[in-house]
Amino acid sequence: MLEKGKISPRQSGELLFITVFATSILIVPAVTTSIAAQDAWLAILLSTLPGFFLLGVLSWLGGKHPGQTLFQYAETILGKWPGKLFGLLYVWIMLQTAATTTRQFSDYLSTAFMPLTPLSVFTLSLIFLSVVAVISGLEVIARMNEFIILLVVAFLMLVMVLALPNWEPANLLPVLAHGLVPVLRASATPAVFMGEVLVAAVLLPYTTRPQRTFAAGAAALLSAAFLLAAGVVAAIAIFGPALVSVFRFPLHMFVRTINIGDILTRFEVIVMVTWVAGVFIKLSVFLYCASLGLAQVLGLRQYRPVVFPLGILVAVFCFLFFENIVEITEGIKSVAPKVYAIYYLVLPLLLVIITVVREKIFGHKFQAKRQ
Amino acid sequence: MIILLALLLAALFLIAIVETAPLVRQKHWPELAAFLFLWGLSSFLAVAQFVGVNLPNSMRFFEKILP
Amino acid sequence: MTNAFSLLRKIIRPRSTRPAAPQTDNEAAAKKPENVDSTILKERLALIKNRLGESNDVVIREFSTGSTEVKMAVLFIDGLANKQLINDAIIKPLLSTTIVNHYPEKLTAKNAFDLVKNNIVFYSEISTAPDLTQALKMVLSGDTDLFIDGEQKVLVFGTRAWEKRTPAEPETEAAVRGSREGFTETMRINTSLLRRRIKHENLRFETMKAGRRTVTDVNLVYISDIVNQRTLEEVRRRIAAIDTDAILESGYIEEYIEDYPFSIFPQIEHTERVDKAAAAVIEGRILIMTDNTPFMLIVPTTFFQYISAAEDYYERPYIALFLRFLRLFVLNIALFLPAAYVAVVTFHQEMLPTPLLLSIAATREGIPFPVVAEALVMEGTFEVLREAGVRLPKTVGQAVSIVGGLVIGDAAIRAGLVSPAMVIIVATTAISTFAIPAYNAAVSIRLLRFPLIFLAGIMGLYGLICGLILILIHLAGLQSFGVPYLSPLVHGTFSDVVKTFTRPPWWLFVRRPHMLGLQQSRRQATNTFSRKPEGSTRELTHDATGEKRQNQPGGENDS
Amino acid sequence: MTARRICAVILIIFLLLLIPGCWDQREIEQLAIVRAIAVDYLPGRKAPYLVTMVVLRPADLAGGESGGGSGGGSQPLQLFSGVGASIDLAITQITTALSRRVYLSHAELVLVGEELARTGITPVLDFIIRYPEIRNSVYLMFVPGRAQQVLPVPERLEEAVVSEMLGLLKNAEQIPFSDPQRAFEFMRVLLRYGQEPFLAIMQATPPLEATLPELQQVKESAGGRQNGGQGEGGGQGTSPGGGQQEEEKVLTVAGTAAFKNDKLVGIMDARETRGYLWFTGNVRNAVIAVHDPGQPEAVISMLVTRAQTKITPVVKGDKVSFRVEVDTEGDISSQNTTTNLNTPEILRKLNSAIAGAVKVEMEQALQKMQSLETDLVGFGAILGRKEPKLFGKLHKKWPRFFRTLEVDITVKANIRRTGQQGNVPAGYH
Repeated sequence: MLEKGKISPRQSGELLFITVFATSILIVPAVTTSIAAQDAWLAILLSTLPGFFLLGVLSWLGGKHPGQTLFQYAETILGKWPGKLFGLLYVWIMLQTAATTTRQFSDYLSTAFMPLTPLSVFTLSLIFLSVVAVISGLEVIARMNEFIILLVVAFLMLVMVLALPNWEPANLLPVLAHGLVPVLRASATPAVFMGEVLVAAVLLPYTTRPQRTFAAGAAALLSAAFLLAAGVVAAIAIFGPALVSVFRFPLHMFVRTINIGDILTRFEVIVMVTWVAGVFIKLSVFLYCASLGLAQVLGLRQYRPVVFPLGILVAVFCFLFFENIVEITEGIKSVAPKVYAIYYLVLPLLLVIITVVREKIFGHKFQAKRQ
Repeated sequence: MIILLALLLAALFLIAIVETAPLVRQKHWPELAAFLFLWGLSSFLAVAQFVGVNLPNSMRFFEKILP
Repeated sequence: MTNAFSLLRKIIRPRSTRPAAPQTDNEAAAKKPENVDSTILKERLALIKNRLGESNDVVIREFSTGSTEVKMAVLFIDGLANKQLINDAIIKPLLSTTIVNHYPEKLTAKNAFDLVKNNIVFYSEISTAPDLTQALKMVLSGDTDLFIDGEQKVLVFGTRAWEKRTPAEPETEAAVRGSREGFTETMRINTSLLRRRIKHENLRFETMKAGRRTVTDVNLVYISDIVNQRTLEEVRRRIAAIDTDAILESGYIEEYIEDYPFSIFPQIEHTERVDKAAAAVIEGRILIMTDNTPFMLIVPTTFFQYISAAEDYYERPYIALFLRFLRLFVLNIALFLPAAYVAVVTFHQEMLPTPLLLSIAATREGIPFPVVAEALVMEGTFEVLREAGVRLPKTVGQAVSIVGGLVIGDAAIRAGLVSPAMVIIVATTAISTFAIPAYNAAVSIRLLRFPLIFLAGIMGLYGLICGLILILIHLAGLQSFGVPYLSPLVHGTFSDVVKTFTRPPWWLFVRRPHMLGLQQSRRQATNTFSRKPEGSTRELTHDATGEKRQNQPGGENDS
Repeated sequence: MTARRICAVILIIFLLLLIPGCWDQREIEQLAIVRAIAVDYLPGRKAPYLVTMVVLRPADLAGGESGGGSGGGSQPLQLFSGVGASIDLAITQITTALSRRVYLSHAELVLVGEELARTGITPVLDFIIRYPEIRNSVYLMFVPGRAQQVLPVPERLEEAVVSEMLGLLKNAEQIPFSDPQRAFEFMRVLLRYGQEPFLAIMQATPPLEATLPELQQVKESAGGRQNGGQGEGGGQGTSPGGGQQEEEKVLTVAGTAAFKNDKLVGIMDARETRGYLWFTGNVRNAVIAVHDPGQPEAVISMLVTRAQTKITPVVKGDKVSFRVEVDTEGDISSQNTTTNLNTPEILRKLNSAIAGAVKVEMEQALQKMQSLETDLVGFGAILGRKEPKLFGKLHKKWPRFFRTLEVDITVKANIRRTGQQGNVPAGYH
């Protein structure tokens, strides 16, 4: 086995949570609010549905192939070479997601805090940290995450509570003024992030009680969606939907409004710092999944050698994929949902269909022995 | 610019040295091959990106093929 | 003089048990083969003189006794053995004709050994060494050998009695409340101190030896029906694997057996306090006692043990809770404060409240160095001052702190070389460092401060968090004897977490730490808090009617 | 193995970071800490935006009183002005005359001049959102005339004029004559359909001593005496002294500048502002004076301690009207009459008198708003929340619709307490 460590279901749930939550809180509020206005929170809650679907599919497949990751059972189901191609597709999307994540966050840092610092400083340092973490193994990432998740969630909660005096709840009304259509349209973007529970396909076999992972993942997804929705609700209540969709990073603006007695104020930097930690975990998870997947596709005995090159690739993609911040946000609005729909919905469904067809029609048995 | 390029190359080679040494010691040849291939690819891309060569952007590709 | 020799002797002993061990010294290799098995006393004594050399603390007393004039010799090391006892209990009866001739059998060369052992000598602790080598080893530990001409076996008397320190209050881990006894350098005293506290039959002292030349006794102390056997096995394996010439302090052992030798964090806790060691043993940890040092090692160790002090368990739980959080806070201050100050003042001035910003800016006016340099220099200066103060005698040390802290600090501020704000920051950090109970953990933190200041100076809080993440990656990867270093926060159960960050009342301390994987986790019944009497508390002193019990004979309710 | 690897890589990262240096680093003592910005529009110029920044000199603050010296006011702050085709261009121009780096994170006040407000303050808002340093929680204030002019006004209670201004704002939030807006509050109203934004007015006005004719004489004689005491050349001394007195101004925060979209359309005075504030229920510490029902020549006043306003749209077919219900409570704060307040009927009468006064105030404010066609209260927004479909049809022409909007105001006043005094003792009169 490539990975000897084991994580608990709780840890894997926490990893899924941070994976979904870390960057979505940056990007999603503005994008969803620009389409669904004050109903953005509803769009976010709706967007968990594809996430649940994916999680269900992955758990089902994982249950059929205990001890195997997506990359391994793809080969079992599809055959050796198609399976490897399939695996490479997923390695690709994971690298792409890692690159997008890094770029989004670096752009945020650059826009809001250090406009003069070259972007490469942020991307390279983040990727470097992730590479070190990935080399240290899944257990280490999961343990770190137990600290970092506390930090991220606690600070977000704190910020939302402190901003309460600035709320104007009337901004959230009327509910569903324009019907359900804009809400559905707006839920496409958060769905891209909710679909990131895809990494459960890799974490599942390394969890101590795999059958519990669905519950943990579902809890993670739900809590991420609720927190995200709470963030959006807070932003809308403070700024009104029109202003939120104007902002590039509404949560950042939102933290800036906090002023309690001239003392509890000006802590957007601290919030930024906690987000760095969250994004670092997310990046590590994706880099880990990509590295492990690639190692499994190539049939290597250890995944460590591919981590560094993949890290460099992520750095290259960071600069290659996006010219500017507009491409990122517009891409996430229009192109990304379609691309990710293929990876998160179509391809997993394909695996399920082929499994069912082979089992029911050709009488294969996929109940593999536990490794 | 030249200094930065030199630094980049130095970093890339340092990574290569650090990673290959244990692989050679353990005689993990497939891993070594995979590493060298990936390392070559990513280093090439990184240097090309740094020098300013226009590389194909897969995002554009997605934008084209998707409705 | 002899005292000093004996101490040295006690520490450095030739190791001859391992014939297969590679001889590192050329003198040993140059020796010609000896007839170790010779039973002729003269030859033996010559051999001994040859082995031990002309050391003046080696005492050999030859005599012959009995009507058959059996030749004997007593060998001991002056200073390690109790001379008085040897005179009174060994030599005197052997030379006294009334005693020797009192027995019906005559003392001859043949029966001398048994007769001396069983009848003549007035001594409680007698053992038999099969050969000369063994006997010599025991002499070097302070025992006394009795050689009898023509006898292969050697009588060994346990006469170990060297100058020892009495248990004193440990200086490094002082506590307001709690036992004042600390370990000493003598293993036997230490074992007795522990045995006095834990009188259970399952307390084990398992002896191992380490160090080729020092042949240091290393005791593993544990309670056999609590300890995690796999951890114990691992500790045994690691100590047995130590192959070095000298173990002079437990720090040597610590470095030989810790999991990650290059880590900056101490992975094995040490203590001088007997009560703390006893608590660790009862909790299921393993105590590693090393001879000649009062510092005992405790394994496995987790990071958060460094925020607890022995006193937490003696004072009221609220105090302990408060102190633990205070220490946690102080730990963060000690690690981050200067770096955070540098980051905020050079990168994130928006974080400061305006009046504070203005006053810092005002004091920074005209300071020639950037804040990073100022911070690094000031922290460096502080480290120098601290080091100077530690090494000097106490009286001079105070002078150093006055000159360093007050004179230089004040002069530097007046001369406009450093800003007062920086002095405040450095002083706060310094004090915080001293508030961390464990010295070795505090040192790691002090070391980490510098790279963090550096990172903060380059990239502000972003750099600081990058540094923090690096530290966290390292910490999360660490293990101490199979227990993750960050336990129980990353690995343990909820109750472990609670027990680490608070100190529950003793009657709620139902289970031992889960993370250690012990044989028996329950330490008491679920709730032993039953001191509250049934009904009203007044009943203890008064009748139910409320009247004072006067007519009843006193004493019944006095409790 | 891992340790060696990590060491090597840390080395790389440090090298990478060290060579290019520190980019966003700025030493704290090299900052020009801007506390307030005044933005004006100079029409007819190519570079119309005039930006004046109030920069603090920390060295002076540290030195305490020694910082003074220039022009009577001992202020450790300096004014820097620049013009440009946009606000940031104007700031760029300022930097050419500045020995330090402009630092805007601690700006707490943006003053908008009248001319700029008339041409539209979007550029200011854009600057506030886009510029990374400036915060969206800065106070946005309107200044009649040129905004720059209020900056040199000498402070009176605080140590610097910006602190004085901020103090005024903080205080203004407690009294019902203006409602200082933070930038994000202004923007969220600006972007809301069916509501128009407003700003509080800050202006430099001559002090009361200068305006009241009776006081004028007293003041002059006092000034004359002072002059006589100070300088020997009385003839020379009087005329500059008189000139100074003409220039003497104090800062006030009162009144509201009403906007339509981002443009100024009119100004409501302090009284009208209070009338408007009744609509928002944001009236605290207001003192309402009414004629005593028993002795109409003198007044009794009530201190408002609580006010609650409920606005409900009434839709009848195509006709939209609004019902405004104000419920207020308060204590008697003064009485210049001898009426016995210990009778419930008197209190009832007083209640209705106060309610009437409030209603009149509100109606006047509403009339003013309607005449300006600017819906500061947000009737449209309220309608939009209740009847989104109907408002969807209306919102394009809402300002004109608002002009003739029917609003039914009912006020309920309740005097709960009469202060420490129950009744005026007969012996007083």
